[in-house]
Amino acid sequence: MFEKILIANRGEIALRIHRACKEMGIKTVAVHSTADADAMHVRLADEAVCIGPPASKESYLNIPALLTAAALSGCNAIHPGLGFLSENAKFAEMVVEHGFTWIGPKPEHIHMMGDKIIAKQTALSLGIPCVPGSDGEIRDEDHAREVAEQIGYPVLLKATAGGGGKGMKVARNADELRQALELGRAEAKNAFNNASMYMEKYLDHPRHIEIQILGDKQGHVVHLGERDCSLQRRHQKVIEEAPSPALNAEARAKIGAIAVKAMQKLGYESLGTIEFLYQDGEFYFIEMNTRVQVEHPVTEMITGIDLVREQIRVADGAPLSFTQKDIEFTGHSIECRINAEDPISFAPRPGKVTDYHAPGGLGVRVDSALYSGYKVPPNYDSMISKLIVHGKNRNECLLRLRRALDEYVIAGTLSTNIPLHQKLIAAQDFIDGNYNIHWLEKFVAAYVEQLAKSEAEAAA
Amino acid sequence: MFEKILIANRGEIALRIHRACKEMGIKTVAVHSTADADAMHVRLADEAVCIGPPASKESYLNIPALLTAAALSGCNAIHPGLGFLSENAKFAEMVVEHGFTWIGPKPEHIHMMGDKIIAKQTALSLGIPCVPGSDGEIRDEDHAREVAEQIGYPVLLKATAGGGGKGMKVARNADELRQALELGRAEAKNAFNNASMYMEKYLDHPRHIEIQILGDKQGHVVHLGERDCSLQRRHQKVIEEAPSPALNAEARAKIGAIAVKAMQKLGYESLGTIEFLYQDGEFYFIEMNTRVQVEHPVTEMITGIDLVREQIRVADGAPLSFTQKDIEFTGHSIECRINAEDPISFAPRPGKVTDYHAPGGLGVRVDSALYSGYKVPPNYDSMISKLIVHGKNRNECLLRLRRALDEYVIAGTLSTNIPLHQKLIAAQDFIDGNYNIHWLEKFVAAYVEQLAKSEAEAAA
Amino acid sequence: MPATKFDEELIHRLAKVLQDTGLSEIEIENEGTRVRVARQMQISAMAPMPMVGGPAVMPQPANTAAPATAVANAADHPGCVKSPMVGTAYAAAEPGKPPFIKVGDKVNKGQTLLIIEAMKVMNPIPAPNAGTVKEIVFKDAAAVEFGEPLVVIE
Amino acid sequence: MPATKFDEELIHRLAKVLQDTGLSEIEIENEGTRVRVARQMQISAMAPMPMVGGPAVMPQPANTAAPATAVANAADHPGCVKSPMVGTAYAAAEPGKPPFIKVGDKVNKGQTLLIIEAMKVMNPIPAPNAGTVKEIVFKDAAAVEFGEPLVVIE
Repeated sequence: MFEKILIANRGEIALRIHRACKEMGIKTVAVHSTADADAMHVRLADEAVCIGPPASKESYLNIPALLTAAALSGCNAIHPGLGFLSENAKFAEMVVEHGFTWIGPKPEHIHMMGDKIIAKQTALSLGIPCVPGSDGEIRDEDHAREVAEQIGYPVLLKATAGGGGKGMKVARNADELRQALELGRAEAKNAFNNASMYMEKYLDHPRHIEIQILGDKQGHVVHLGERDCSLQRRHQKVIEEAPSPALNAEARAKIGAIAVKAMQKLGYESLGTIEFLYQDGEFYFIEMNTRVQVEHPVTEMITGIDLVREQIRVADGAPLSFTQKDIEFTGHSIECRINAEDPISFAPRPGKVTDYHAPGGLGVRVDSALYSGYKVPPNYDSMISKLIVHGKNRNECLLRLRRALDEYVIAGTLSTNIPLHQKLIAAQDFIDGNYNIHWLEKFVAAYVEQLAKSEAEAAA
Repeated sequence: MFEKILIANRGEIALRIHRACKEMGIKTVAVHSTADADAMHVRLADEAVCIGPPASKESYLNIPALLTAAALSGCNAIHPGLGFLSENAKFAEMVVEHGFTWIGPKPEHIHMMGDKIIAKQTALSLGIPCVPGSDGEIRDEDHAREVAEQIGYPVLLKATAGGGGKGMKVARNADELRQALELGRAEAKNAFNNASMYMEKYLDHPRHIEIQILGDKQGHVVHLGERDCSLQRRHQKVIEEAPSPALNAEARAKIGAIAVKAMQKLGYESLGTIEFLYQDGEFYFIEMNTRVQVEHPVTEMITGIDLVREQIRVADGAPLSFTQKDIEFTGHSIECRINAEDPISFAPRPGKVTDYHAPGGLGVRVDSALYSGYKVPPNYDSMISKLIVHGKNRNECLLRLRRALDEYVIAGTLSTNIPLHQKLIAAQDFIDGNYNIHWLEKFVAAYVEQLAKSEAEAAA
Repeated sequence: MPATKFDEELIHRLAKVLQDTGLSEIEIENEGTRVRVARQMQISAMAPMPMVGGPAVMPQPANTAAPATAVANAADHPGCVKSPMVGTAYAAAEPGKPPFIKVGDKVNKGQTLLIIEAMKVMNPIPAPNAGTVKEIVFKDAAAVEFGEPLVVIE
Repeated sequence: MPATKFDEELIHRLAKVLQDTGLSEIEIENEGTRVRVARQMQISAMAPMPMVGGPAVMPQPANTAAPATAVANAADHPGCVKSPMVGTAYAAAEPGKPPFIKVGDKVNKGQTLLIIEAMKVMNPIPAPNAGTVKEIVFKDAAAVEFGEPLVVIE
């Protein structure tokens, strides 16, 4: 096994990786920018190297600095964590070229899944269900009608050159199709100087459900069930849970088997997550993440498997120590992402933590690099903690989560979204598990309005 | 279910009970002495009542103050926690007389198990295995010889009026018996002015193994497996684990069934723990604790069952929500009791916590009322935190425990036994699970000697 | 018990040295005599932790008889009589009867100021000293905690 | 009890030694006389948290080129040249060749002070200003972190 690993990341995920290493008897090297000299991962690591100034580009994204630090500290392997360089195929290649082990999948798989079009083609070829649509450009109205009838209404017309919602139109039935196509083309022409359109099935109330995959270098692949990450705001996940309130064991086993078969065919050999939209009992591939996810702890809580440990083991060439039938799902787990942000504007609100009290007790896990006296730097992501709770069932889990949020104190010159989480988990729809990817935006809009109103009243 | 519970305790166990209540939607009333006004259980409780000055006798042991506080705050029930009044049958009776529910067993069972002689007689009558011995006083040498041959050597001669080891003599064979009896009688005569002696089988390398019991008011009783609490110093448990490295599933099921049958016969209706010495495959009853134990979390970690929640439920008259066959044991758990004490003298060393960082991450639970800035009062027990770790197996658990202890920072004007725990869990005997109730005393003696020596060298 | 002698002058001098040098501890042993002086350093910045954050976080005394600030002021007064027990405070011997005291009354040492009921027992609370009732902090028939200010006598 | 004598001058001297050396405690015993002085280390507010407790707790910079105190002093100097990258510092262009600079040398702005190798690339580190080399902090062929003091020019 590796003797020493360089952790090419910061914050709670660097601490998470450090913990897995220490439990495996592996020494850790923390790298950090000058802004992170006091960070918990730096304090706890066996060694620490300052690699650059606060700007990520010159520190955590600085490939020569990372490789030099790894060489100088005598590391055997580099763990990229998530974000930063974790899905940079070129970095992965260079890590290997310089004689270190890359703790992640083959660079070719990172590259493949990093390109939306290649990823979808690959998914299709591997038998992973995708959103049905036109095999390319829509030629004319007749063609549009033909494809729409084939895939079923509602349909979504999208600009081939598009992005940011421009040139996107929904047609709920045949009557709406002509106008949608015309308006879409006009918008696309205006925005991109390219009127070409393609068509996909439109999902109006999907959930975001993702399947956790783990493969080794001997060709074994298992799935560790799903996570429901439908609670998103501006494409940022806010709360994740496992299992999904919307899946039963049969549906889980079915999509899991599809994912395992596909990954075996691909020869995928690390942690990975296949993200789907899920609506009316059907899964539709969105993308694949070729790294550990922020929300991996909910899977750990219900399976008892340390995913980061397994990721390190398989990177070292060890075969999986368990098979699919050894994996049991016990109870329910929910994760709240705690961000240092303004409760109304959601703008980052970093600052100094003067009083810190993390919740404890049965079924409560905190993955956070915070401590009393720590100054959250303004240079990086606003996520400062993950509160993960486990219960025998979803109801116990919810009650425990409420208790833990009520207990959590992060006081100082920063502000956090703990109050939003408290409101959110008290919402009837959330309690019922009755939500889709659009639910949180609406909830937040109402919450912010209410908050702004009461602040205005208080000020009046 | 109860609307409001008074928690008649302090420290981490008060916080533990508070957490269970909050997860059940029950309001909590904290009581506290003037020394505990800033304590975490007081901060977190829905209401708090100051019941007296620092001295326990006038606050946490002050029955009129507790009952008055419960009445004034409109509580439905009183949870006694552990220590203090938790095994005071008279208090339990008064609680009931004043119209509150007592969260514990029937007062008669508390009384019964609080008296060593009655407890043993009861255990025998219920079919619980006890240490074999003379049925009363040893009449003379011939009688001693007869009994010794019957129960087998080595035997222990004990003063009937005894205590504190006075008048206790071991005879390893027939040759030693006469002298042991004579010396014992002489010592007993001197110490207690009563030379009467009785005899028991002497266990020279037993483990301390206890069985967790839970009964309801409908006559259902289950056991939740064992805890191995053999690591003791001066009869204080230091580390506890579940399951015991010394028991297999068959032995567990056998002693569990005996305990369940006995408690059903007794009509026991709350949490309880039957403590045994265990040697050469045999169990010998020591005593029964009629309350929640400090070490209950290790059982919670391997069963996923919240024992305090269940204790409250059954006190309210709810039937057990599970049967024996629903209880599964998953993985391994170890608890370290963190005390504010001098590393050499073991004298309490309370003080102010200036820097506090509790370990987090997968499989780590901290039950503690500490926070950065908290001043540990000198008036009470020195235990300030419990670090509980869970792993898929004992080895993973040990590695995680090492990691968590290395991460735990409690700095300030106090000192803790964390360094002792770090040494202890690195000892080969502990790693091998190869220890009995005498092991820790020897280990600590060597540890203290080493420590004192290196301090002397450093000072020279 | 024989009076333990000690060199006060020495300690004063040592304390001054401690102060001047910024040391935290001095220990001297000489011919069987050992003297050690220490000074606790200010650790500052660790005032009572403001537990902002969660909603249930602020400790809420179950039974507050008067606004917190008034109570705090009264509690600091040297003539403040504090509750020796948890219970219910009564201003008069029986409902409808005149109260034991009112503000401005002169009271003698030992005179009953109020009654606190706990466990159905009526406990008269006596004036610890003679004086004038400056302030009555408790409310009639309201709950009081241990140590809660009741009456201020000057 | 005989008046305990103590050498005030000695304690002042010890205190100064303590101050100068950065020690926290000195104890002297001589012919039945023992003197021990101690100084509480800065716990001030929340500077680097004293992570006492675990063994693996103290952050250990992987590559420290010079003793921490010297480095800290150098780092505070306005004429300190700090490392712009992680790498290996070399005092000379090739092993065996004379070093680029030595203490007391006058250097021009832009003159190479040392070379830092990172990823097999030799990066000359130029003097930011003209001046005199007051101190050379880095060690030849040792690793340096980003921001680590290398040379002080006055």
